[in-house]
Amino acid sequence: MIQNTRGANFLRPLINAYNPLPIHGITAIPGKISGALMLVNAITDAVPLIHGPVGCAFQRKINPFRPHASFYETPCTDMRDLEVVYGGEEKLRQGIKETYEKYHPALIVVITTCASDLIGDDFKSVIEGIKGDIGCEVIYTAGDFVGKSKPIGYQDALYAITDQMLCEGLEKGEIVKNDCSVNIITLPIHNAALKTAEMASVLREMGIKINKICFDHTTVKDLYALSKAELTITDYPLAGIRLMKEKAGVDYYATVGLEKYRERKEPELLSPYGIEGSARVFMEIAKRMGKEGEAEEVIERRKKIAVEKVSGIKKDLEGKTVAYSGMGCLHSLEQQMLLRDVGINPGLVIYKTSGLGLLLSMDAMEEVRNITVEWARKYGSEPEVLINPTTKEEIKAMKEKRVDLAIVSSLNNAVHEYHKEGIRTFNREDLMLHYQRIGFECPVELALRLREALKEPQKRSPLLCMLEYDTLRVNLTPEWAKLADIFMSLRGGVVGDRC
Amino acid sequence: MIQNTRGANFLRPLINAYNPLPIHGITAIPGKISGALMLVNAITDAVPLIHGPVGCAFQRKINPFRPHASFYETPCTDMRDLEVVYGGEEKLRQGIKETYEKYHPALIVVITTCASDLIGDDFKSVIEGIKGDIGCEVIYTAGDFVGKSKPIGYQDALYAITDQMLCEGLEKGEIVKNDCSVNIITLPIHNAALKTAEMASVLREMGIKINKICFDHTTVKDLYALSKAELTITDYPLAGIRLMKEKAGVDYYATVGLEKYRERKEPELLSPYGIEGSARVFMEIAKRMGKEGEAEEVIERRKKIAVEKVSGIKKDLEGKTVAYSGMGCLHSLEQQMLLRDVGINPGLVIYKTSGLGLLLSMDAMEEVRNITVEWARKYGSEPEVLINPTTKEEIKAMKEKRVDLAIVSSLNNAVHEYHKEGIRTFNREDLMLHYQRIGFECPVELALRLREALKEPQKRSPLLCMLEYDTLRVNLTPEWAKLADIFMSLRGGVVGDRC
Amino acid sequence: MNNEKIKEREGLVYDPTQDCKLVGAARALSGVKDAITIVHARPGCHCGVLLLRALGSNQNDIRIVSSAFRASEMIYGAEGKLTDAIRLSYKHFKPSLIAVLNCSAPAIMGDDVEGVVLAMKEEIPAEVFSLSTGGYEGPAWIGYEETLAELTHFMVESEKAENSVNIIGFKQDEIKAYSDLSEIERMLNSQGITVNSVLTNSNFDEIKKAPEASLNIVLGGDGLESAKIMKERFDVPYVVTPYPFGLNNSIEFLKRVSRGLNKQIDQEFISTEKEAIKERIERVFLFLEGIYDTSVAVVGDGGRAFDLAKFLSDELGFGIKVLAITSKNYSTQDREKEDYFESLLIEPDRFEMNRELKTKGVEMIFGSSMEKKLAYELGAPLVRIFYPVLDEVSISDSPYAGFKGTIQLTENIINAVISNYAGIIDAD
Amino acid sequence: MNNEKIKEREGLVYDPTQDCKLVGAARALSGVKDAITIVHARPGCHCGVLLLRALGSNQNDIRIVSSAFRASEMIYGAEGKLTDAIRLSYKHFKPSLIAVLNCSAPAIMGDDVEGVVLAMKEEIPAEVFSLSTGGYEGPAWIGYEETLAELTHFMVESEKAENSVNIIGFKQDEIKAYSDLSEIERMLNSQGITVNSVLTNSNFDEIKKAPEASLNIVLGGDGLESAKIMKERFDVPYVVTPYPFGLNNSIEFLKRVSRGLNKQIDQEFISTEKEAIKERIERVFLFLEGIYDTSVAVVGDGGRAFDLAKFLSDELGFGIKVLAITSKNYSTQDREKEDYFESLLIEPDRFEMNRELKTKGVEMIFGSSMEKKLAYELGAPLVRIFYPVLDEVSISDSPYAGFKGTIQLTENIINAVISNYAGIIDAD
Repeated sequence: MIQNTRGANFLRPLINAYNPLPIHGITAIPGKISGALMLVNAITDAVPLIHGPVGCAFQRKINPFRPHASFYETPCTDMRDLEVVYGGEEKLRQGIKETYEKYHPALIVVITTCASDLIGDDFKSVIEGIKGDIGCEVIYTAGDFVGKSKPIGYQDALYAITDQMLCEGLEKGEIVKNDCSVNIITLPIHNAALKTAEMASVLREMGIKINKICFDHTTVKDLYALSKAELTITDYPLAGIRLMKEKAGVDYYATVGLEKYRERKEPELLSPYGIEGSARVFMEIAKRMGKEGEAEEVIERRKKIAVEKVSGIKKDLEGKTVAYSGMGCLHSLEQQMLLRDVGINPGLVIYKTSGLGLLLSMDAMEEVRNITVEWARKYGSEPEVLINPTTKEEIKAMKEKRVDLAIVSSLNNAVHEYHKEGIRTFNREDLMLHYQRIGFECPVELALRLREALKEPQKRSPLLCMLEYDTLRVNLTPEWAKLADIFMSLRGGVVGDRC
Repeated sequence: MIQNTRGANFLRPLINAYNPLPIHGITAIPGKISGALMLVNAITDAVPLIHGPVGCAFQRKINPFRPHASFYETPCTDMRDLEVVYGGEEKLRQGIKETYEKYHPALIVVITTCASDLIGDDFKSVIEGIKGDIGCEVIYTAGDFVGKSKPIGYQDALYAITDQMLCEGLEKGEIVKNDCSVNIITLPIHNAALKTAEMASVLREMGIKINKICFDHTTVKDLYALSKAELTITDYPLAGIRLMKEKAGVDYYATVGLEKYRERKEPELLSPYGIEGSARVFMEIAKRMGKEGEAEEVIERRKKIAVEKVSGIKKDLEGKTVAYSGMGCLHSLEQQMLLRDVGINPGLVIYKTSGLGLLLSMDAMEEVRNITVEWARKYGSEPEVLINPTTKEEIKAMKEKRVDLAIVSSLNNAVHEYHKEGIRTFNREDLMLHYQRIGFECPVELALRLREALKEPQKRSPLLCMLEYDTLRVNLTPEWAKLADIFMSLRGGVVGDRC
Repeated sequence: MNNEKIKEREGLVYDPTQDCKLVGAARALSGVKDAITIVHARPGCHCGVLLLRALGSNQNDIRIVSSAFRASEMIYGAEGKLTDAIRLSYKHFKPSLIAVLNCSAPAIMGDDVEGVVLAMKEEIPAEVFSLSTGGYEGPAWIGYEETLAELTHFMVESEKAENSVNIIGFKQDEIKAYSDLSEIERMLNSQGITVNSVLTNSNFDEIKKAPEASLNIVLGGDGLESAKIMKERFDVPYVVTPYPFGLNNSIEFLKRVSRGLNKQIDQEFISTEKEAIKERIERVFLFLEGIYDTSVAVVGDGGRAFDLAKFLSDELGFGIKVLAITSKNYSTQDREKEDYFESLLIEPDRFEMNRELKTKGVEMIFGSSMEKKLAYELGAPLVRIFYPVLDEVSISDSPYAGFKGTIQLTENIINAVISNYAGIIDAD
Repeated sequence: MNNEKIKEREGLVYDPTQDCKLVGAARALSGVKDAITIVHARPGCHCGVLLLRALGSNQNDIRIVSSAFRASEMIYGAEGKLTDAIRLSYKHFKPSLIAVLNCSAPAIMGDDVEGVVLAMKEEIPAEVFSLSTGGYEGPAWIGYEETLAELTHFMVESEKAENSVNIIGFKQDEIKAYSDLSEIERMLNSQGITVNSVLTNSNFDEIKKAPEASLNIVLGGDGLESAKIMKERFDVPYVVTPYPFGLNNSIEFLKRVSRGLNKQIDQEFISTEKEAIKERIERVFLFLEGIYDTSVAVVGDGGRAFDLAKFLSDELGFGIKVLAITSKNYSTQDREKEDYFESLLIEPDRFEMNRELKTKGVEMIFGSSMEKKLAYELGAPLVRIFYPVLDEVSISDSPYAGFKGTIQLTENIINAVISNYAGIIDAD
């Protein structure tokens, strides 16, 4: 029933194919070069120049954030023994010049490496020295601007852009503001254009202009124009965005109010999704822009349409018993969308702390758990809660509760085992990756997809059930579980890069 | 050295992959439906409606003229026993209506089949009856308008368009002429747009407007506009084009002067290619359009550039001994381009009458042969001529003559056997299919390609040499040779569809 | 499966997903290795069948001859041409069997094909028969069934060999035909079962001796008619088996055959094969987890498509949004009530089918070459499984059927997703 | 081949077509089936190697561990982390060998890796060694050669077994690695030759016993260094063979091995295989005729790409417009004078290589996943043959090497041409 746009149907399975890869803080951490390349790659007329040995350029072609979309252009300075001993500044200087002559970009982003960092090359002075001689902007990212903020290279590169390019111009006081306009900035892995279309449309209807959406075919010219906006809307207040406020006076609004939540402990602040969450977010943006009046009408009208649509679908979901897994991650959807908007009836909530452990402390997890149960109660359900059950225990509980649909994650739950036992599932991971976004249309789509999932034919004997899996991390084979254990031990509990 | 346009590199191997298929008068003849579909398919907003049983629609999806490019839309009236007994007119009437409602085309071309022809359905009256009720043009093609002109369905469908659509409008005297303009019409299999680009540019420079080029993203509207031109340029005077002269006063000019040749026996008339051939053709067109004055300068200038370019390349070809196979077919290139323009030195000319036999009578073949030898003498060579040699004999002769390059056809000569013996080849078939066209650029390209062929690495042991081939038809295995023999015997020497 | 999910063709105009009787008959005959097929028709029919064969199967084993008559002969009859065609076919090929397929034009013209056949039987030392294959007389699968039924007329009663089977419904012009047959034979041999003759992939003589088998295996229900006749006339029982796509269908195939022969199944062989499959899918388990739940359409003939869809749903965890049966067989109606698909189209019009696929959000298509444009428009990979495949060849030992086929299918499906240019387009 | 056709890199800036030492070493080690590789480096290096392995080969056999040190440890040294990594690796995997790859950061920092290794050797009952694999220390192929050379240190002198060979230069993370090895073994077995150990696709113990073989086969020249050491130290002679792509290379492979063993070659086996190839290509001979003379580029490592290019030119009749050797080996220089290619690039910069391919009118690319974008821009099919292949998997028995591989390659190449969407785009 859900129509896809022409010619894009391959993308979901393609992205999904690489999704189970257990890296990103489970068995490995992508280095800073990858993060920086992700950003450079999202700027259509920028070229990276990796200041380091060939490996730092060749291996980094594989994009750990989107392994299906490699970085095909990764020129480097081909650092050798000689430079390690005598320094690589001259090679970098020559390299920048040559890069400009070869690629004719509007921006060269020099990405430094362990090797160039350790030998102490002075990137800044090399760049300042050569900038005037070539016809494009040059900046550098060394991974040390933003501390531990993840994904480190991305954060750092964005900071470098703000710091070395945008703020440069600002000092000259040349900004002509684009009145009553906002930027929308999200990670390039989040399909910016697709996922912000409704937000942009709502804001426009309120009389708020969209200055720039990043990153979506973004050019260097677009980057310069970022400082013309009054406000930047972003999911998380990245260091570069904070700097933009500081230096260029472009304030920001974070849709996921982690900072405020830490003060006020109101769980709603963590969820900008669903009908109410979106309404709150849109209204807060409107207030910041002085458009409350216009906003009220727009939000009410759009809300009404969404509520009507959802209630049309709700009928088919009534009386169905649902199990869901606690999200742990901040993209949490259950409270706003599943319970309030779609009105599902959770009979069972499952927590897997092995996954959560990566992301939140035990305290924070307990907090999230309490929130979850509280919410369910508020909407009239009294779900059983399972903490770290084995797959067998999950299935037993689901069968006892006569669960019609298990809303779980293909990365944390052994969905093929459920299927073998005749339990239908809805993959939270898929929703999060491809569809979840702020706006009123998303809950409608969720309701539709849930209804479809209830009707889906059973999958009886998945080949994947032939394999052995780790009992705790049910998506990992014993081999990978060992790698994960070793990694965890060595890192002593890292904060993952996924969220 | 030769640059291809971006994104089109797959096309040559793809088209070539299907080229050795020995149909088209060798073991089979494509029926009229295929020819008609080829034309309908070339009109972007037209839809065919096959009036016949499912097989006439399903099998015809395979395009015998371009097997790599199927006809994906072939709706039919699904004729059954009932219609064979009681007639299919009502079903056709309903079918036309439904086709319009489903596809919303600008034109429906009803293609009749053996079954509907034999049961005597009155297509004409059905169409006239329903035309007013639907919002598009409807015509029919029954294969009986144009006699035996090949490819029959194509000829017939073009005739039907002229007769039933164009001339309809004409009677109302509504044509506003596009002054001093021409149409260029070639078969859709000949890559019209690609191959007529230079011609169009030369004519424009002479002050002659291009009214329409067919078929190249041609719409029904474009078809109506055909009658606005003063002259139609075409390779062969198709029946539909002759009709356009008769009824709409759009005269035509055939670049391959077969009619004139039959009168005057001047071999040049058969070759519109090469520098002189193209110059003659352009001048003749200019005369017809009253643009001789402008033409002279344009032609001279363009000729000069071409001659200069070719002579730059000629140096590398000098002193090289070449063998070539007699063309037989009317696309003949040796006289104009190989001898005169590029100045190659033929040591050996090979004739394969098994291939020629399909196309020309024995007399005509002898004629062609004489022309060939005469031409070679004229340009200072005294080639040995081999008639129907075995591959062994060919190779022996080539080695004796120390042939540097054999310009032969991959369809008539066992090129892989030559390669095994260390003889380099240039594939005439490839030139004809992909590059040969009227204009001054083609001889330059030919010279470049010949020079490249001389430098090409040797191919030492083609897997194809493992197979058995017929001794006469060296491109056919014994199995196919038998099919060809049977077909020839039954048809008693057909005229092929290739030319 | 409730009936609202089954959709039949709506309109009169039919952009067909199936072919006519002629092609069904010609396909069956092409598997009689020493037979010549004469297409008695105007050029188009012959050209179509020849193209299907030359592009879709062994390019050096065509054996299709046209009677090649001209328009002028449509008035006075083309019997003379047919006579010549039979004579010439015999002269050049020395076949054991010459089959004349009498198409629309001569059928309507009223050519006395039977008369020609009778006369020629006298003249040449080969069997000759004719079949009525006018395009308006029915679809391809009927032509196929009738041809196999016709072949039973040449069969001779004989002693039964123990644990010997015939395979019926095998089509040697399917994309993986040869390797599928090898794998099926390997599976049967593992159970101590030998293959007697294959309808059709045998010499005419072998087909005549088909009644020596103690069981007929009807693959996916294709050729059921001939199995019934052989049961009646030669007392050869039959089992209808799934086409063995995937692990479960392969096991089910062996089970039904064993049951039909009253044999114990060799479980050890199955365990070994399962272990082999496990070992291979382990190597790609992350990708397999990743593509789980892909929304797909299966567009193919009834003798194959149900079984493939079942494999995709049950074993790979795909969502079968649309199952389109382009061509029925006598088992199709029974299978309509199965439940691993969301929507079932029976012999759909291509226009309607395309619309259905487009609205269902299909991300991958399992079909024939005829679905290529649709796949392109949807931006969905096309895995070519069903006849006709005209733009892919298979000459290696890489079956889709059986235990080995499970591995090969899985590999091809993963590759269809991950090895296209989509990532680049996305990154742009 | 005149030298004007060989092009070396022009500029300083290098968009590399080859990887660094670390990856060469890790690749060699991944074929020691019971070894653990520890990447002693900052997270990026480990993540890169892990991704290459997880996307490019057996997804359930990774065995790569990071020492996972933090930025803060770059100041005080990461020896403690390395010690922990070795301990944990032993605890979880119980490997026979732990190899520490010491990368750029700790190398520049001056970590005492040797000291850690010595201490750990005392502590755990497995072999431990370290290799210097700083990215600036050299390219991947040097890392590969050094690792194989290092492995020879563990080998033990022993009696030679007759007609027993080692295979050197086999890389089990190439796209068709497992089926290629099966085919190579089948070919050797046909001549009465058995495979002793494979460098690298053997247990550590088997590698130790490598000197039992009476001949080393150096595939495509990869691992030549270790073969030379083994000749010197264990008196095992060696032959450098082509990587057996195609019929001629397969025969040449067998010839050289036989000669190396002073054996007569079994011609009957070769005749049978030739006949099998002939029978298969007959089925697609029209397509083979059609794609003859396609203009292609071959972009791959020196140990494979020369031999593939030779097959494509000599046997399929393709025009090798560009042969780009992305990574050399010790045999590369000798092969530069061969003559089946029009232009030869040695370890080119990707930017310059792309430009070269674009001007040469290349219609098909034989390369790695890294050529995907270029292929897309050219509108040319990409056949993935060379490492790394990250967007195609192979779990079926379908080698590219050997006699069977000749058939499989031919099939894949024909399909690369005919089964893309080009026809539709053309028809538009």
